[in-house]
Amino acid sequence: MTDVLFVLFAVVATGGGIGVVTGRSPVASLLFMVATLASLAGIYVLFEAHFLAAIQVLVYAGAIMVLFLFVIMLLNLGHDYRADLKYGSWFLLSLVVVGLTAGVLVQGLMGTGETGLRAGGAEVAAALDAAVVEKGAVGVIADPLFTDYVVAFELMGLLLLVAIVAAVVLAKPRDPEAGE
Amino acid sequence: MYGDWILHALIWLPLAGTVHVLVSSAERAKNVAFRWSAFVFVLSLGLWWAYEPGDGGFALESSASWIEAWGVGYSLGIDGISVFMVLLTTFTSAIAILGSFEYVRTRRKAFYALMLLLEMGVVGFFLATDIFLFYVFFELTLVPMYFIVGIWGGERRIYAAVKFFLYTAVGSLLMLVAILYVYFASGTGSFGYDAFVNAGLSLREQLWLFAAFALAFGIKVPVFPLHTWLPDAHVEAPTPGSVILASVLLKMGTYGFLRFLLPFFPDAARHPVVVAVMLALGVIGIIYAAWVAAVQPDAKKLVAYTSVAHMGFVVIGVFALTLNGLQGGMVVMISHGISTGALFLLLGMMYERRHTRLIGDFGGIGRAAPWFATAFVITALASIGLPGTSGFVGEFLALLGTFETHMVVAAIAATGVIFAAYYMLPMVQRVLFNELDRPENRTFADLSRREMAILGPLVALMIWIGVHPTPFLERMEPSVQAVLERVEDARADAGHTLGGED
Amino acid sequence: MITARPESVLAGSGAVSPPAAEWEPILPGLIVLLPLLGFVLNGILALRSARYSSAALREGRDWDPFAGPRPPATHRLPTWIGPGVMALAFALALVNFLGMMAADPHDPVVRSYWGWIVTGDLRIDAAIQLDRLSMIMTLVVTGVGFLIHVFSVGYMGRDPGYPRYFAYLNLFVFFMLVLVLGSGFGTMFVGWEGVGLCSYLLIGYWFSDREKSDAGKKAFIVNRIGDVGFLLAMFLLFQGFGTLDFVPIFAGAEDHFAAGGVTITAITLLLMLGAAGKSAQLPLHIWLPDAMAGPTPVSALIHAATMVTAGVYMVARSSVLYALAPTSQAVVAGIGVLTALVAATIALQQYDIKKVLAYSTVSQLGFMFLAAGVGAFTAAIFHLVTHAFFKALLFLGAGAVIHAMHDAAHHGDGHLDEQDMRNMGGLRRYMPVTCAVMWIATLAIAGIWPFAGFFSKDEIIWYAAAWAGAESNPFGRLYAVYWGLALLTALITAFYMTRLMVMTFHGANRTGKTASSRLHEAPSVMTVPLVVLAVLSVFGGWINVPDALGESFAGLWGALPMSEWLHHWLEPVTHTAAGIQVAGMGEAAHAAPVGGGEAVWALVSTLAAAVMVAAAVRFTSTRRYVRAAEDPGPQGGLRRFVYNKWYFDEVYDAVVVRPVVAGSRWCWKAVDTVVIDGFVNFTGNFARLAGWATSLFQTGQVNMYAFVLTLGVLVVLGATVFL
Amino acid sequence: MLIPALYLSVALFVIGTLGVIVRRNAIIIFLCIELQLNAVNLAFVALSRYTGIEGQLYVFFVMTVAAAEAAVGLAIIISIFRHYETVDVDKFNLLKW
Amino acid sequence: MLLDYSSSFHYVLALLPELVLTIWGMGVLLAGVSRKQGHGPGQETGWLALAGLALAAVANGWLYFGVSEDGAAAMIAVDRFRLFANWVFILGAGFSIVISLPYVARQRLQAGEYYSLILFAAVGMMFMAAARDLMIIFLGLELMSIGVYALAGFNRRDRRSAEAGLKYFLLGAFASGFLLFGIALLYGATGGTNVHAVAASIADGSAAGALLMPGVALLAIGFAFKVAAVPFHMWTPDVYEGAPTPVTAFMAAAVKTAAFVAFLRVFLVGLEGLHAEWSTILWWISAVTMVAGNVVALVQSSVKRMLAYSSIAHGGYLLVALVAANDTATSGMLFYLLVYTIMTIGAFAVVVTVGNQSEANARIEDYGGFGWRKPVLGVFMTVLLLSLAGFPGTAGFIAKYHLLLGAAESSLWVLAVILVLTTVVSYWYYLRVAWYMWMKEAPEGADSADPAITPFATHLVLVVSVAVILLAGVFPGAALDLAAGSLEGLRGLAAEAGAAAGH
Repeated sequence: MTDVLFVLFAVVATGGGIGVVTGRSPVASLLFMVATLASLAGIYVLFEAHFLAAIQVLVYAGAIMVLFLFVIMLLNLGHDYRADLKYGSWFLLSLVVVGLTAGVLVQGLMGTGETGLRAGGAEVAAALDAAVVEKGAVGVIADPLFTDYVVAFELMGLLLLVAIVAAVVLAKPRDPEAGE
Repeated sequence: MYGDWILHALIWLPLAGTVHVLVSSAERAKNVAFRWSAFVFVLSLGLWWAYEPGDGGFALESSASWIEAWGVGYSLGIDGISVFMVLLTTFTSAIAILGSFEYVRTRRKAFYALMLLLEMGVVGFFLATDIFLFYVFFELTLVPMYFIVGIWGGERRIYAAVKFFLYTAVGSLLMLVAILYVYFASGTGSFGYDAFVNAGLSLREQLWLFAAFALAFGIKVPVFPLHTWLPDAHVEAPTPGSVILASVLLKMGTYGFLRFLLPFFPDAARHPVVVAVMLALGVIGIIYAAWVAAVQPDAKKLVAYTSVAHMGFVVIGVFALTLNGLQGGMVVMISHGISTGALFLLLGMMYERRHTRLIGDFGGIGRAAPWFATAFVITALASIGLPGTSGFVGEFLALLGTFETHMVVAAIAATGVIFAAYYMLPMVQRVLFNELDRPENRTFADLSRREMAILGPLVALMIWIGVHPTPFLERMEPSVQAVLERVEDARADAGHTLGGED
Repeated sequence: MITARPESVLAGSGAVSPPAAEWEPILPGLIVLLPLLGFVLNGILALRSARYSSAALREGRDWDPFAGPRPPATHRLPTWIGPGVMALAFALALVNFLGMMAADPHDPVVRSYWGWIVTGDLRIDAAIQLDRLSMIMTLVVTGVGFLIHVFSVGYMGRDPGYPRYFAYLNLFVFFMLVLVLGSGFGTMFVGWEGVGLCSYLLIGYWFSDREKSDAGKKAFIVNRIGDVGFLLAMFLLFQGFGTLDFVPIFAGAEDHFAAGGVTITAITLLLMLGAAGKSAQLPLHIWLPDAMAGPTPVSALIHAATMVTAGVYMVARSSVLYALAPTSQAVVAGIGVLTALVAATIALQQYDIKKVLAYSTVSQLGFMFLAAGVGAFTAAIFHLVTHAFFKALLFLGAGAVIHAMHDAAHHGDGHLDEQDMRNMGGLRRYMPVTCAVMWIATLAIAGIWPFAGFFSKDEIIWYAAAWAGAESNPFGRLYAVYWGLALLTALITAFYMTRLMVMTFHGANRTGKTASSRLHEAPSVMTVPLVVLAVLSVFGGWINVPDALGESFAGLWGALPMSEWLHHWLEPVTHTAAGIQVAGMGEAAHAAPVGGGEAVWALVSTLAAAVMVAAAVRFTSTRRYVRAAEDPGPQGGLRRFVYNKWYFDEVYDAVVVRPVVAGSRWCWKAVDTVVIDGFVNFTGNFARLAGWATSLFQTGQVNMYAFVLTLGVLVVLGATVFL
Repeated sequence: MLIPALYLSVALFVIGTLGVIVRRNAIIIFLCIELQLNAVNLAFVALSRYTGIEGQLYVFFVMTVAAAEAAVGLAIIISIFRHYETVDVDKFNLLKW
Repeated sequence: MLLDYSSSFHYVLALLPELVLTIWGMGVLLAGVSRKQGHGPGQETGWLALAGLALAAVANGWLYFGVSEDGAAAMIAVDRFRLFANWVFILGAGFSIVISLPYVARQRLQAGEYYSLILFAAVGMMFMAAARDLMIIFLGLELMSIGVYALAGFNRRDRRSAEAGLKYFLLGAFASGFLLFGIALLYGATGGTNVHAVAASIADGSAAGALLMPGVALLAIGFAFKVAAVPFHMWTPDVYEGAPTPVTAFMAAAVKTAAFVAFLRVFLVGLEGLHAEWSTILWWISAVTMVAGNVVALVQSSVKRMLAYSSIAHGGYLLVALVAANDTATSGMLFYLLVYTIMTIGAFAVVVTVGNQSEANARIEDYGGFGWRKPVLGVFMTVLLLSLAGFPGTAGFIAKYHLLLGAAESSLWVLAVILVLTTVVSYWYYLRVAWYMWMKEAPEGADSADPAITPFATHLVLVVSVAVILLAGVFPGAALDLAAGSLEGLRGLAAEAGAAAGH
């Protein structure tokens, strides 16, 4: 069952990815992207990462993609767009290079098999499941987030602050009065 | 009385002079600079007596730690080889500064500051007994020269300056890598001279390192075919720049041969192939440069090529690996410094008067300016090695020394004596002799008092060394002998292959 | 080849003779220094006067030092300084010579002043060596030199560069004395190159004339070719002996070198190269005729009497070395005789009076080398001395003629080559003294008994015959040819000299009407030296009348004094060489050739020479000469060939000069500019080209950048995964 | 399931890469970059089953970073759009060579 | 004192410089936005930011000299390596702010945001230097990057600035995807992201081979992008050229330093066991970077762009130290980064001044005769260029020499030769500026009367940087010792720390 679902989600995700790259309009690409994000959320569920799946849908597919859509609309690209995919030899060349890169990566990961991974994978998974049962899907993430990785957490806060400042500075219209 | 302080003073006083020049007015700059350089020269004269030949080792040595982490020391010392180079430097610097009073009329402060800076670098180079220190000074001389050529030079000054700079830099940077190799091979963690001498390198290592060092010094000398920067630099450089370049900077290369190349890599230095190559390059330099010089329409370029020929004599003298050859090389270095320096000064005077350097624009100057002509002829004769002038003693000894070990090479090189006449006399003729057919040459002013004061000591030195070179020879002999023994000792225990071959 | 010297030779030599009496030379260094002093003083005057003239030049006027009633001090003092120092030097030399004669020392006296080049095992002292040979040379140099200085006072008296002239001349004498008095090859070389320098300066004395300064340059460069030989010979000697001093080298030569060995042959041949350069022997003779561009007294002093004989002196000095190298001797003799013949033939067709004399000089020098080549070193020196007398006389006489012609030409109509004999003729009427003394010199050079040349030249030919006859001489037949050629040359000599005399002094005057009125005899300051030299040309030969002739008519049955005086005088110098030769070839080397008595030979040669003189008089005086301007020059292949000096200059130009110049240009334009600098610039340009090409990827397009980045990822990943 | 998830991750990653190379629209390029980040997230999630909870934690971080980047990136795009009235990156080539 | 994290206050202490700067940055931001725009040049905001940097420097100094940590496996390192790097960042940021003062005023940029972004970016750099955890490094890198993206596009009136911002952003985000993927793979392979844990895992062989090497490669690529190594450098020239010049200086100096510091810690501590594998790749990247950077710089006509390529080349030199991977090379890298920061910003200070606090006069022709018009500035620029070229007598030489020494110690002779030969190439373009300044005449139409106003602040930077460069060039001993001493704790404790992290 999970395997079937995985394959399904994988196909949708991949198709969505291809759709993002090849979509004629920005909006189309965006919608393909949403599809991918959603199917990834599904895969997260399959990996017992329920909280992440929820965040994925809420934050990613919800908030970030909407932001994209908002900008697309703001810049009036929803209709007034030109096909911008570079076909022709450039596309082929890129495809070859990217394909080779993928090939090399896959070749590198090929040896991974179950034995190629670190020992004790199963125990880790079991421990994870136990922790989820014990602390809940949120708690299991929250626990390290606010203990070991509290610095990272604070850093994220700062990151968002900087992003806001930057966005405000850059996106603010020019103010002729201030001599801009 | 003369302690090691003198060496420090010789390096740092020009720097003080630089500062003084920079803070004085443009009008006074030349006098300030000249006084400083003259003071340094007078001070350095004491070395003539202060240096006792003894066993040929370093005298007046002093050493202080500089960069402790790397074993770099601020070590100075002087021996029979460097004492003359230092004297030549301080002397020609003072002369060149005096000789630029008329030539340099713009941006005088900067010019004289750079001249003094250059003097500091060169003196430091000759006095350093720490390899790192030596390298720093070696490179340091490039910058002032670059600006002197580039700012006060002729039409193609920038091309010449950059060519000079890059050419030299290629060699010196590769040498830097070689220095590092020896540093690690020696295992002493020191950049001291002795550590490098006793690095215990295998023959194979020595050959590579020799190549790197020889390239750096060979460019500086310059050895054929690394010489093409020289004519350009000389032609474009202002007179004082040419003088310093010819008199002193070229000597840094041959001095490097004697001071570093031979003692560091004795096995390589006497390797037959190496010797053959170096001798061949020296001989080609002598004849080739003489030929090329002979057909130059530009007097300065002509003299520039003669430098290559002269330095060829030094090269064969050094790589003959005989006492006479090395001594001869040393004398040629000194003599070339004096006579070619004087030639450049004379050409500069010609240029100041006529604003041309083309030989064809002159003719019959001998009638218009007899003192000038006299000085010119004497200098030219010293340059082509007429007995009784400094040039002969050097070339004779170099050829003799070469002949002792390499007859054929010496025989071929000796034809350079003919070609010297072949390039020099036509120039003398076309400049000084022939008909005074151009009206502008009729008003060619004769030497002024200042110019006589410049040329007088030079001419006197040419003749002094030519007539009585013994005081020079006996002072340099022990040190030269020491270099030679170092090479020969290595021959004695050629079996050793210390050091990592990895 | 030579194992032991015959006792007979040893017995007579100084090797076992009791040590000669001590002899202290009187201020020998001063002999050398006096001319130097003269040079310095005259030099200062010259520079002072040149200041005036150049100042005048700048102001656009001519400065004539003789415009006023009295020339300025700069032009008066040299008259006294120049000849003055020479007179003092000559006097000092004479005093020393007489002292030497009285003491009759066997060994040379060496005076060392300071160590010149002292390093390692090399020691060259600034030292002079006084011995019998160098004293003879010193006398000739200072004596003839003094006379020529005096002559110059008249000849150059109105030249603006008068002080400079004397400065050079004094300097020349200084170097010449260093050359002859130097105690070793090193010191000799100083003089050797020094005289070359003075020759250069004096040939190009009128340096404003391009041809003249060209000639000086040519002389210097050709001389330098020889000097290289000298240098290399010195190096070989130093390698053999560890010294360059004469005394140890000549004492040790026999022990050091096997006779006929490669090294000694090389040394002597290289020395001969040097001598050929200096003494204008084939193939380096080409500079001497051009050297006539200098003032005529210079030609007399440098290019006839002294400097050009330095090569002969050097060979004679090195007699020991040459004796050890028979091959070299054969070469020396061959070069000598060939030079003599070639130069003599050329002299036959020249019209320039100085050119004739120049070729005559070359020819006579050839005779001297022939003498050295046949082991007759004494004869070489003998001929050197007599030649100095009569050739100096000839040149000075020619100078007097030119002097007169010069004045005439100034007043004549149109251009007049004052040295061309076709413009002369009949000058005997105007300058009888000159004519007379020149005839004496002509007879001397032609070898007419009892003039000086007869004895010296005869001795050379005689020795050549002796060597040709020596059975154990490996080159016997060759020497026979030499002998024949020498005889022929002697006859030609008589012919062309007579031709010169006839064309110049006899027949009709061709100078032109207005001009000829200005012809005049030279002033006494010029004629007196001529007369003195004429006397020497007559009697100079008597210092070495062969013993064999002493009893015959040629020696006036013993009336001529000093029988074989020179021979005996030089014996200590030459006996070692003689010993070696005798050991090698037997007494035959010095025996009478072809069995005949010397007296007969003398008679025959005198008669032959006299016949040639007569023939020449007959041929030339009957021929009608036209003035140079109207003369098309000689016709006919052989004549033209000879007239054009066997085309030596042209051949050298084509074979040596042009290729070297072309090679130089090629080196510059092709090798230096294109190959080496091309490579250098190419490196720089290539780097920039590479930079430009690389920067083409920098299109400014994000896609491109991302693509390149991905490409990099591919490469790095690939490298990691697969390597 | 880990291994297929990794392959899927690689696939999505290179698709994103391709998109960056072949699209001119800055927004879509950025979208492709987001796709890449999601590919990495997938890898993290998958690997977390074998290595521990940190993997999921990292996904959380990456999402935040993506959000921050989205804010800044879109602001930059807006900013440049004001100059060029387009988001075609090929038009932005004042700076080159 | 000893940080043993027994009290949570120790965490605060360990992050003291970062905290100071963060809080100060917010303060600067508030100060900036609370004042009305268009009123005054806003320089005091800049000075305020500088004060914060000074405070952070002091805090950093206290940590450097007065504090040590217990064990060395914590997520945030309190070792001298980090603290030395912090100083470099503070210096870089401080210098950049000083040369920004007149620029920001003249260009009427929003001072509060501008300076606070610099401070925040500096905080990000500090985290990169401090982090022993790959994730923290990533977050620090993003913090820095986002700040710098914004700074690059900060001048909204300038298309070029916007273009630079966009390119930097797109490519930076693209590259951080690779970095992140690398982290993920490494995480999968070793089970951890702490560099010591990674090292321990590699050392005891428990790391999964198949994931490991692609992870390392991608990680290397990610860092290579940030240090602008060829072929991941493509963004550099464009961004450097387009960004406001003080920002360019900041990027060239501090951003590069941060990337190198993190690069070094990850590869030399975490992946030390794989040195044999990755050194080959870095060897080639280093060689190609040195060659391409220098060669392309030859043909640039804009000084700013030339300096961009030169910074690429310098990145190549620094990579040599990474390949050499010995203590000499590592301390050499620290020293080099310090010197490089000073001289680069100094050079850009002159560029700003010549450009009259704008983006004008960036062509090399504009420098014609500049030296004679402004001799002091000309001499400063000459010294800085010589230092950049690595000429004896300047700190640049000592630094380059130090790298060579490190390379030689590891017998990287070919790389050393490439380094020196490309240095020769670099002479040409550095000297070209010098020759325009001193050997050419001013370009046509240039205002020769008073070409450039040099504000006091810029002078300050120049005097300080030139003085430091000359001093460190002649008497480098103290600085060298400092750099060498700063390695303490980087690797010396690595072994035991790895063991500690393993449990």
